[in-house]
Amino acid sequence: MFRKILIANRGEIALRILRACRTLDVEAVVAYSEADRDSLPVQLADEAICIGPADARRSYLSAPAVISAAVVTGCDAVHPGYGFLSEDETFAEVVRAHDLTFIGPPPEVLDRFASKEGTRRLLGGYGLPTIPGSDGMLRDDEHALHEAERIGYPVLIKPSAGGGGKGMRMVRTPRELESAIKVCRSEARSAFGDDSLYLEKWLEDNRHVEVQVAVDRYGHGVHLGERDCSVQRRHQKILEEAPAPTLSPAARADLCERAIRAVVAAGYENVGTLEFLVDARSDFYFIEINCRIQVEHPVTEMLTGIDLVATQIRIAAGEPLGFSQADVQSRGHAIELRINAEDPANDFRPGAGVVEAYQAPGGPGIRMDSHLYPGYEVPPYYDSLLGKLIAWGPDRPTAIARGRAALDELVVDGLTTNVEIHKALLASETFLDGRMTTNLLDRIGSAAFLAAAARS
Amino acid sequence: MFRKILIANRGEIALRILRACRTLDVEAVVAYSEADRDSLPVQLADEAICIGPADARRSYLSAPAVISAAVVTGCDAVHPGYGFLSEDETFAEVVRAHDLTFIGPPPEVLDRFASKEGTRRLLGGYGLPTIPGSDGMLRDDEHALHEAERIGYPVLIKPSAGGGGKGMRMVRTPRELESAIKVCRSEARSAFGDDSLYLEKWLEDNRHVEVQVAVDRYGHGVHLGERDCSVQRRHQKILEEAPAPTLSPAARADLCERAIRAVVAAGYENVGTLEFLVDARSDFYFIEINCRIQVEHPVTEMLTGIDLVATQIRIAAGEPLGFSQADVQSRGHAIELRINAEDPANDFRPGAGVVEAYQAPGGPGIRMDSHLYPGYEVPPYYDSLLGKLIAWGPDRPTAIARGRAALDELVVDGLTTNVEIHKALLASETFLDGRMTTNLLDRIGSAAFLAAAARS
Amino acid sequence: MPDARDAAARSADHAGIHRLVDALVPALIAKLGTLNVGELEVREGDWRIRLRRPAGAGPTYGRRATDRPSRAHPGHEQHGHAPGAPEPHRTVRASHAAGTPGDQSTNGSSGPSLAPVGPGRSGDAGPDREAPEGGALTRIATSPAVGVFQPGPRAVGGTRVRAGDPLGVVDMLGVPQEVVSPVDGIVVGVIVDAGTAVEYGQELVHLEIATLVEGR
Amino acid sequence: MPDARDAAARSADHAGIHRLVDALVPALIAKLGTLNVGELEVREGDWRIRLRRPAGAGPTYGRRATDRPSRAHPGHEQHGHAPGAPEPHRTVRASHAAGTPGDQSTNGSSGPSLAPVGPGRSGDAGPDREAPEGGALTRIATSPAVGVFQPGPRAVGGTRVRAGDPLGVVDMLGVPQEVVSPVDGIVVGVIVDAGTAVEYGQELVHLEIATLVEGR
Repeated sequence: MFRKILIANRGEIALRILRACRTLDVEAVVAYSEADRDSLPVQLADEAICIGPADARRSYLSAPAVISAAVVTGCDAVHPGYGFLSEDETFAEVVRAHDLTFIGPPPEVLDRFASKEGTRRLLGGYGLPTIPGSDGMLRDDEHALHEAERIGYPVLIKPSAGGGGKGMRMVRTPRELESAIKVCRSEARSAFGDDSLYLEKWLEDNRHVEVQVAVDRYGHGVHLGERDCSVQRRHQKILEEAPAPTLSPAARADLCERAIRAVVAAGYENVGTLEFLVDARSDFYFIEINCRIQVEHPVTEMLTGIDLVATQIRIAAGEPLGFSQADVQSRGHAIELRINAEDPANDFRPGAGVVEAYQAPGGPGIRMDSHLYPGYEVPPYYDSLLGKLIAWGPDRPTAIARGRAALDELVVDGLTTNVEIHKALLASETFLDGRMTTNLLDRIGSAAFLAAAARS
Repeated sequence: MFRKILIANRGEIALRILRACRTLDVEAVVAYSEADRDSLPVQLADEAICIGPADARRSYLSAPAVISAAVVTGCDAVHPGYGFLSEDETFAEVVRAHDLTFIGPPPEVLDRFASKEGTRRLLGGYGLPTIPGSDGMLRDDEHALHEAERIGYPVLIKPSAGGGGKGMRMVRTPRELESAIKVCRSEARSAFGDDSLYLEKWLEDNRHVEVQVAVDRYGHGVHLGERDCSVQRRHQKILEEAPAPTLSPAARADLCERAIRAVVAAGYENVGTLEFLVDARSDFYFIEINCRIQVEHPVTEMLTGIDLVATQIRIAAGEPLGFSQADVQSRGHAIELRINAEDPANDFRPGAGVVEAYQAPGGPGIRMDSHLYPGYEVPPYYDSLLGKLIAWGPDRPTAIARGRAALDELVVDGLTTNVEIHKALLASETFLDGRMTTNLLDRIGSAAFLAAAARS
Repeated sequence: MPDARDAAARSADHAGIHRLVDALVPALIAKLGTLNVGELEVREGDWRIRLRRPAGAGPTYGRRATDRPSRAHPGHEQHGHAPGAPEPHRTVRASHAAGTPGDQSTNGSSGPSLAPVGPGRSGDAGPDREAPEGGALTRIATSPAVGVFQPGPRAVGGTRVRAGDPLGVVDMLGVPQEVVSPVDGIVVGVIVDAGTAVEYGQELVHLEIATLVEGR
Repeated sequence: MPDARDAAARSADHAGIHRLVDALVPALIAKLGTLNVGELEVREGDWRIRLRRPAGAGPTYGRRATDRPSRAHPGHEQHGHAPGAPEPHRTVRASHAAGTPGDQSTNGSSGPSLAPVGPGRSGDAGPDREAPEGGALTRIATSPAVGVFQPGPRAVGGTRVRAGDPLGVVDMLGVPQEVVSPVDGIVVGVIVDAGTAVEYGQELVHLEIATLVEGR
């Protein structure tokens, strides 16, 4: 095990890593920016070191600052948390060059999974379905019609040179395809100077389901079940839960088992998350892998009782996993609500300011991972996550009822938070029925969703 | 299910009951004394009603005040919590006379289990071992020697008329018995005017182990495992854990199964706890039953995932238990630390005052049941319990490590607490080895125990 | 454990509160009202002083009990009574509010409030219902029990009563608990309707103190 | 997200702090120092004022960061350096402390402290190391990076330097980061020994401002 770990992150995840270090009886140094001098992780740490100014590019995102801090404080490992430098394989390499261990996959593993497209091909080769598409670029109309037929309508016409949804068109019939393809070609030519097009299957009303895995250095891997993260606002997860409410036990087992088999075969190491889109027929398509701890990891911890951050650290230290798939027993249902400093009345504009009063909710099945304390000033420089309220129950209705009660208990005075949208979600029939899809909130509009909740 | 419950208690248990009501979607009214006007349960309640002055005899212990409050607020049930009126069968009867339900065993069940001696005979008849004693009063020396031989040395000579340990003597051999019996007789004669003596088996270095049970109105009962509450200071529990660290799985199963069989056969109803003394050979002796929720119930909730307060309410409402023994699956290990406003440096004298700062610990496996908040003034009129820190882990060492980390995180400024003794306990070899017995702290002396911990 | 504070200390506190409100606070507020600063904190010896401009709707957690909406007593909600905590020093606050100079706030807040939060604040119901020496003209008869209030024949505006005179009863499970006048005085009016559920300590009857009435 | 406060607002804050310390607070403390009360709170319009006598060793949670024991840098502990947070407005506090009248406390506390906790307090490192206009005589050169400090040839007491002159380097993973003088002045002394691990912003070299030196 490591002797001393540098925590190169902030907020609730820095606190979470600190707690894992304490449990493992490993010393921890919290690296902080000037804006985080008064933060809870800095206060609770045995040791803390200022690595730069508020600007993350000169502190949390500065590899030299972070590594220098680790060196001068005598650390032998660096935990990057999530975001910031957590998936930067160059950083991981420099960490290793300084005889420190990067807590996450080793640099060569990060490198192997660095490209999304490459990872899809790699894991596709080990049996994970990916979103079906045309066999290369569309040569002509006949080729397009043939490929569309093979993939199955509706399909999405995508320009090869495009990005960010530009020049894309969804079509539902061969006739629509024939007419749209001409428009797309001319649009692509004028926009990108390249009229190459290809097809991809259009997934309507999909869900975001991800599988948590943990693989040790010796190729021994387990999955820790899935999480449904379909409640999103502009592609940002705001509520996650497990088990996924719409998957049958058989579909769930199939998904998780195929995921762990593929990543072990592909040589993954450490904890990681495989993200999938799941359609209404429970068909799933691999999208990408996150080679780090995720914001929503507590959902899985509540179900399995396994400490994922400690597991991550132990694997990075070269320890064997120490448990098998049969030891991973999932119990009950858990929901995580991300509490953000956002104003639902103003298009969820992020805010900052002083926490006038703070009281965490409690009781059976409630866990609040937050770095808030009364008098803490939330700086405006970083993301708006104030904490995560996790509610566990023996079944989904109990978890929801506890989450609802906990939201009523939570006090965060002085800041505007998104608590309102969580209250609306936990009262919405769509959510209660488990029918949330990734685009639902944006399609209705979050404001309209809140207004509807207020009326009922 | 009830429509509206009056919570006739205060502090953390009032909050705990309020949370259960919220989860069950039942309205709750918090009854409070004037000293608790600013308390957290009062603040969080939808509704609260002042029932009397600070003096508990005129508020929390006043059956008319409590019942009148329930009547005028339109409640249909009263939850007494623990302490105060919770085991008062007269109160339970008056509650019923006003068409309200007492949340606990029905009055006639309370009545049946009201006498300790009667309960021992009752449950002894259903197969629970009780502490062996002489067959009635000792007629003469020969009878005494014969009975002592039968019970097995060491034995305790007890005066029939005594109480509180007065006039008792422990003897280890027949010779000691013969000489002590004369002294005891003369002492008893002069102290109580009655020289009747009897014998009871002396249990050296015993542990306090209790079994949690839940029995519905239809005679369907389950046990929820045991708790070891051997860490005591002057007969007050200060730390509880489960599973009991010294019982083998077979001994544990035997204890729990015999406990549930006996109480079901004896007609018990609702949640309850059977207390046992367990000796070094894992022989156990039934002492008494607690017909209410206990302070340490969260230990069991952490292991089983079952909400004991909600279960208590549902049983009182006439619902069937809804789960069987096979559904009660225990996972991992849990430890509860009672955080009291006591001064370890001054013979644990209870204190009161304003909470200058309060921060609850958090992270995986940590639950803090407390009614504290920053600025809260702990009144001097009631017990000194400020909250309960519960640490769960997949195994005992992890639970202990998390408990240790959580104690370091806990902030209660403005009051002197007993946190020190918990830190000493979680670092003591005796505790780590699971060798605590009920008299250990008092035998060493809590001050000496703390001093020894400080030295190491 | 008895309340460690004696009457002298308490009276010194009250004197201090009045001096503070009358002399110092208005000046301080007037001077600082124009500054654009969120919060200041100053320490000096035994004292810590913090000035804070509320961020939004104003604080906060510690005051929720008194802000509780009138959801109590649904069985009696026709009376619209909420057994919320009576706010301490209501009379003091009201009388000083009018005379406070330099109030340049234009928001719709409920005006200045004064709430001592020092030792001895809880479990000390007496002073909460009494005006300070020489301060207010009125006293309140409060409920001796939780139950249903029935005013007596003397609980009518203009009736002259002596300290200890019955003003009505609170019926607690069929047992009447007498509501008595705390002073020699004149009944101003009944605060709570007959038949209303009341909590312990609730304000029931409004009285004017006789000596002050005489002195007019 | 940019800091929403402009320079004018910040300067108004500073002016307000000075006025408060000079004129109002001493009077308030003098008047209240004799009262036996734990805490008072007053609200008026936009302002909330709280006076509190510390219960024991004094507060508390929010100040722990600066109280952190010197456990940092075990690899360099021979230097006994703790990279604790420099206390804001240290100079302001010190200069006003001497002149504060009416300090009648007799306890051994560290004297009055002033810590504005309004908006703009974090992420605004500049003012923390600068004395207010016309206030102090000295300035501090701080570390531009986390690494190991090596003073340069000019970092010797008595050396005259100009703003921007190098005073040494902080070695960050082999890359030297220059420590420069923030003012025209004279080096008073080096605060941190050569070879010591330092954090970003740490105080390294003490200087006297030239204009003030000249003016003597």
